[in-house]
Amino acid sequence: MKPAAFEYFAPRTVEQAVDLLAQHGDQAKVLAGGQSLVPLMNMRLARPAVIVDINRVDGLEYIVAAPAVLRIGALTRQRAAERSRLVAERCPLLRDALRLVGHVQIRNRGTVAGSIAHADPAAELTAVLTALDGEVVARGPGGTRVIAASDLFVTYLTTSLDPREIITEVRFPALPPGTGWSWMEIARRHGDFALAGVGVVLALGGGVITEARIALTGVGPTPVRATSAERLLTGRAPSEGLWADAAEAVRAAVDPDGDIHASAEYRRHVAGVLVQRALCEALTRVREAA
Amino acid sequence: MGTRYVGARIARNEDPALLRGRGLFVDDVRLPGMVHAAVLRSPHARARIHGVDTRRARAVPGVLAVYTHADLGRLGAPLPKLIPHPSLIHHKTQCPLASDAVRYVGEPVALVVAESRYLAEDACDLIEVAYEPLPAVASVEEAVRPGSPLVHEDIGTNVCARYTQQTGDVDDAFARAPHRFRERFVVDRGAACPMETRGVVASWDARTGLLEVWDSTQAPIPIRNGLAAMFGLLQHNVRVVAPDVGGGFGAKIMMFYPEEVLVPWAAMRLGRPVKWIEDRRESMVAMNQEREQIHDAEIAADGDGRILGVRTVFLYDSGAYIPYGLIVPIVASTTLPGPYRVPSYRCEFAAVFTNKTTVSPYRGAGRPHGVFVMERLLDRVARELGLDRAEVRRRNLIQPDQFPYDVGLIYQDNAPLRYDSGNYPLCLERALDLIDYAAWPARKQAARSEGRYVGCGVACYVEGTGIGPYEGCRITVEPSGKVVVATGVGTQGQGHMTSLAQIAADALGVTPRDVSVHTGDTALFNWGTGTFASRAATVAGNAVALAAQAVRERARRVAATLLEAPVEEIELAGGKASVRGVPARAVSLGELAVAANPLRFAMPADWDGPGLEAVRYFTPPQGAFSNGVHACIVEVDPETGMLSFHRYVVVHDCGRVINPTILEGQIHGGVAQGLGGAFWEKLAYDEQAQPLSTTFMDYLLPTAAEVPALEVAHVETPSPLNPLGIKGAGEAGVIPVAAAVAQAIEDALEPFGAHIAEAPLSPSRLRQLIAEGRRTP
Amino acid sequence: MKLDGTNTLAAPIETVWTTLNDPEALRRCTPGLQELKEVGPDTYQATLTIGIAAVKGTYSGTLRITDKQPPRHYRIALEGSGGAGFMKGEGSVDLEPQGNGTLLRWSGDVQVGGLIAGVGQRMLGGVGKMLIGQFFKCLEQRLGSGT
Amino acid sequence: MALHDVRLRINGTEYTGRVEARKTLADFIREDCGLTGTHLGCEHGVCGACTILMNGEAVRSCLLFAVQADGAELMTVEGLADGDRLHPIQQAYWEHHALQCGFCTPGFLMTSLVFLRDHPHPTEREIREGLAGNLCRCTGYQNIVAAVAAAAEALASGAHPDFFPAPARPTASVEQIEATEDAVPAAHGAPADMQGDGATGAKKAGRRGARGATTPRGTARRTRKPKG
Repeated sequence: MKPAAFEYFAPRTVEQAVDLLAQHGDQAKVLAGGQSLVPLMNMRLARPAVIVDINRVDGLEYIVAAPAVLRIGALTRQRAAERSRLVAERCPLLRDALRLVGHVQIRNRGTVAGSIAHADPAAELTAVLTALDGEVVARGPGGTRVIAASDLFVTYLTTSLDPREIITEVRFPALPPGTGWSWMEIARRHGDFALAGVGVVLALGGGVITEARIALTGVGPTPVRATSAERLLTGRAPSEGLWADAAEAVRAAVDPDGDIHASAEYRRHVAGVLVQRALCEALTRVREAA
Repeated sequence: MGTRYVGARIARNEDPALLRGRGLFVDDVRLPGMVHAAVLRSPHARARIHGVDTRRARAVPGVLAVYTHADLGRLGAPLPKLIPHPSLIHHKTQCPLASDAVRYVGEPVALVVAESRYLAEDACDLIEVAYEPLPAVASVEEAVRPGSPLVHEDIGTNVCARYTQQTGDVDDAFARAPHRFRERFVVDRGAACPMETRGVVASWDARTGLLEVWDSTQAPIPIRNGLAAMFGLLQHNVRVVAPDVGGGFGAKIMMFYPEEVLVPWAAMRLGRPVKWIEDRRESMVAMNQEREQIHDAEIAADGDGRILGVRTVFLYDSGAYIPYGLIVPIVASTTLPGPYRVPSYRCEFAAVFTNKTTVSPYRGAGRPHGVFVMERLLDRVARELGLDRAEVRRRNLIQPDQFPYDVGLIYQDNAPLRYDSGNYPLCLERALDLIDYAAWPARKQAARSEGRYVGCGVACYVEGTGIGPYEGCRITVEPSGKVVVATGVGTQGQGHMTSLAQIAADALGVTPRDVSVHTGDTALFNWGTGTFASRAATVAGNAVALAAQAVRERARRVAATLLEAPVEEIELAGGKASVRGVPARAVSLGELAVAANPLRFAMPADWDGPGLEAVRYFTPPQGAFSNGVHACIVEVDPETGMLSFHRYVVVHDCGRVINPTILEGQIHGGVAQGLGGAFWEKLAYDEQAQPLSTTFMDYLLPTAAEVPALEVAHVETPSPLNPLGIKGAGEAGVIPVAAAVAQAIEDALEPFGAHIAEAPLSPSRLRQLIAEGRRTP
Repeated sequence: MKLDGTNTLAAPIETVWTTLNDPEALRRCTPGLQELKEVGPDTYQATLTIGIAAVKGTYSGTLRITDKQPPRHYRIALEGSGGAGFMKGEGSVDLEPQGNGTLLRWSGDVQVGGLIAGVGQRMLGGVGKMLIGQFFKCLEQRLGSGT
Repeated sequence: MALHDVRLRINGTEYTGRVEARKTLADFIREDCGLTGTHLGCEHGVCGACTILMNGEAVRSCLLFAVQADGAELMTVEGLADGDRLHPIQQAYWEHHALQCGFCTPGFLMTSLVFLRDHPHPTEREIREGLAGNLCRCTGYQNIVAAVAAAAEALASGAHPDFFPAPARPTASVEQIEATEDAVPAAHGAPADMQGDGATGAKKAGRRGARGATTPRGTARRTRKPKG
């Protein structure tokens, strides 16, 4: 199980990286943490002719707390973000999801941006970005552009990034004080890809829900934003019954695939269960904050 | 002879090197000029081969050779039939490289040898094989259906053997029985997955005519003998070494895996040392698998839940070939009655070919199936008759005064199935106490009132261990006073370097640290069969005891002369021989070794050879039967089908215990594998027999986060069959796990009426069973 | 692996039928198609580069159209193999008029084998569906969508 | 394909080699540096047998290319013991029978090392989840968990900072951004117990490694750096 040969470049700047990608087009793959790409290469399922290793690019490893948003550089390791006090304070949903990404050895190497660019249908961080309406900053031959999460994920392992573009930064909107959140997922084993997972953000005012954000992973080709459930929740007073209705709305909205680990029906069912439980936990956090 | 080390918790002799990364596993063997092999394997479960074009592969710089079946000559013939059986009519084995057909995904088609493994894999990509894909047989039930595709066309059937064992008048018992319950049980495929995959390094010296092979095998001596025969070499000129072996669990004993022949052959052809290391993806299709059986089983019982009869008809999936014969289904058949009095019993099986990886024993080797069927049937009896599950077992257990107990069947060693010793009721009661079974109904209710679904499972088993034919060893005391023990068994982590040392140390009055145990090197000991069927410690252990006893007697005789005292007064202790009551009159074991090997002078008339050395063999009259009880408490989340284990208790009796720490380690590992087989590990194949779980992302070995804390207690009922009174324990841990877990889950889900008759389960499957239960709490 | 779906096309059944039998249309709409040679009546030699993201493979094989019942039905059989494994599929396409458009029902049974099957099972079904979906989406665009 | 120069330190000893870009770090360590204590169990990043420390953090060496480690400070199982003295974690593994076949053991030891550095007083649950990235097929984990718990005790009581390598330190780029006050370098977000004394830790790891290193049978050039 050894990778096929490839040409290797380790650019020092984003510009060099983008130039290399422009030269080699879809013959090239960007190597960041490599925790998803290298297994595919070892199995020879992926045989990129060119590897552009961005790990030596300067200035991409940072976590910056801007007023309403966390800006995370493309080379910031998942482990660093998981340990970051800024992330814990301003985006605890991201912190909680990070803890379930693979295992420590994976997170020590894997990057936040890389996980999002890889767009695995069962990944955690893609759903977090979707729940929060986050953005990625991409640099390409045409310059820099900002892509909203809702425009980013196209299908299995596929984003709207051009093969000649790289993500330089991921932006996670910070949770306003008093907001409740919850990340919940079901996996066969600790650290496995989720059979289904859900991120929830909840805000209350005057006894009713003023904001509800729900995004799911593992139940379709891309992370799924449960807008119907969000609409159903907004403006209503929290209750077990309401959570159950939200769960039903989610089950109606998702169209998961079955595989050897779980049937489609199972994924649809637990998606609802997780939403219910996540809403519950989020509400508790709202009340604790108050 | 006062025991000091046997029975003690001794830290292992083998550990310091392994802890420092100084072990020598096959992949660590590096020889001058060594080249690397890769195997091209069939992507088809069933196909005809119309040709193999290796030209482009051979053109790759750094590629030394690309071999196909055509290159093999007489070596291309089907590999040896390991264990024949009169009922095995079609004993099919595979060729080292496929000739005109492939019969499972992963079957070797070509061997590439190159300067690096990277290059060898590059070349594999360039080999063009003209396959004609054919419909494949993916399941045993499909295989026996009329008109099913045939795995081996020439025999006109997929059934290679039918075998029936019976005791008592079963049909009469069922005819008269007041209660009869029938069920279908399915146990699916699993893989042993030792953390070290298979591997072979071979080196041929044309001048000395010496073939050296490092092989990650459980049976180095039979491999040596087979290679000598195939290559027409003296056994003396073939050295097979099983160095540090990273786990085996049965899957590393096949005799022969194709690569065990191909790699030495290539080394001889090329005159360069060749290394082949199986990668994990290969391992998931090319290392033998096990477990797939489908039982149609029925139990007859009286009103008190006493067993009147049991009968089962089952299909055994042998995979594409059946080199290992009928061992697994015979073990399943003979393990089924377990610790219970079963007055009448019939077990009938058909061994069936499918287009899947070949099956040979994996830890448990059919025992988990037998126990799963029997324990599930007893649970059914309890449920239907409204009896307590433990009570039903209690009423049927063989009593301590009934040993030796003749089950009335023939075991895998062709000897009558006769339990030598045991105390089954004691083990059951111990387990029930440990799990606090008396308080269980109350605790179950308490949990239920909190809306939690918790269940308890209790399962019993008997494990046949320590079978023949024999093992032996040579013990030598060196002038340094160090003791060298050489034996023919292999070791894969079971701690033989320590447990065998403990046995020798007691006899020779030294410490286990003074005893250096050597296993798995045919240059160091010439005779033996291997490590399998929980036999190494029992059979080799007793050989060590006999040899140590002989060395001890010789040492005392030599000491008697040196110390001018009668032999009866010579004691061995602390590495010295001394005269009883006169510790000052002593001589060290090392000095005795020197004295026993003089350079001059005539030897006395009763001289029986130089040095302090003895070779002894031990052959057991039959297998020794261990037994035990597992009990667990499991919580099920009925909404998600996820499990959490609250407790897992094992009470185990394998006779006299050599080293409790090592024994417990064996049990822990077995239980973890059992839990995998109960809930996580499933080798999935699609309807065309394509394997779907060929990575550790899809084949789910439990991690430390899944496996619960395990509590182990021992009962010691010595075996009358050997001097040490010991029995085997290697497989015990895995055997009843699926049965105990199924029972606990069914207990937890009782309000839903979910019924469990299969292993492994999964969260998704549990949700389905809850739905099928069609009850709402 | 069983897959099926329906598409509504804004063209009369005859037009849809001719498009479905037009090599040019197949050439344009088959995802990743590198080459399509007609080697006999209703028999094509095809080379496709398909896959997702880094997991792309080139497969070459044959595509056969059988059981033609113009303008309502045909069966399609394809067989291909490449480095990452092989695929073998059989499917049927059924057309029926719907208003002034056409309802297209497709169903197929695809077997995927080799490396890709053993390693990629988690996404295989979904991706297969997706690729076939792309094919008919493309037809919709050529013929104008019925919705 | 072009060859690339790789120069790195393992257990305090410098190794240099020329490799194809596709050569994994695990193969470089085993074949070129001759340090065969690092094992390959799956080569797709699940089993953890190849776990080593790269710049003080546990990584899977089968998921890195050797070229990526150019200039890095690595630690492998061979660097754990101090001459004849086993590391307290190795000692605990021995005393608690935390290994059977020993194949997965090096990976578990390296994972345990950073785990205990980052969690000096772990609960059983924390230990089990902290080790979940390593697979063992022999022990059922029971005695590994016990050994790690015992090692935690031993290390806590003895308080041996030099038994731990330094954790990854913020890179220059991070430090630059540190200057702007709303920016905080990643590693600084970690709670106090996740920090380590970088400088001394690194030196000590180096010294210990250099003493503990076995003679490599590898092809890579090996030059002992003067201690500093």
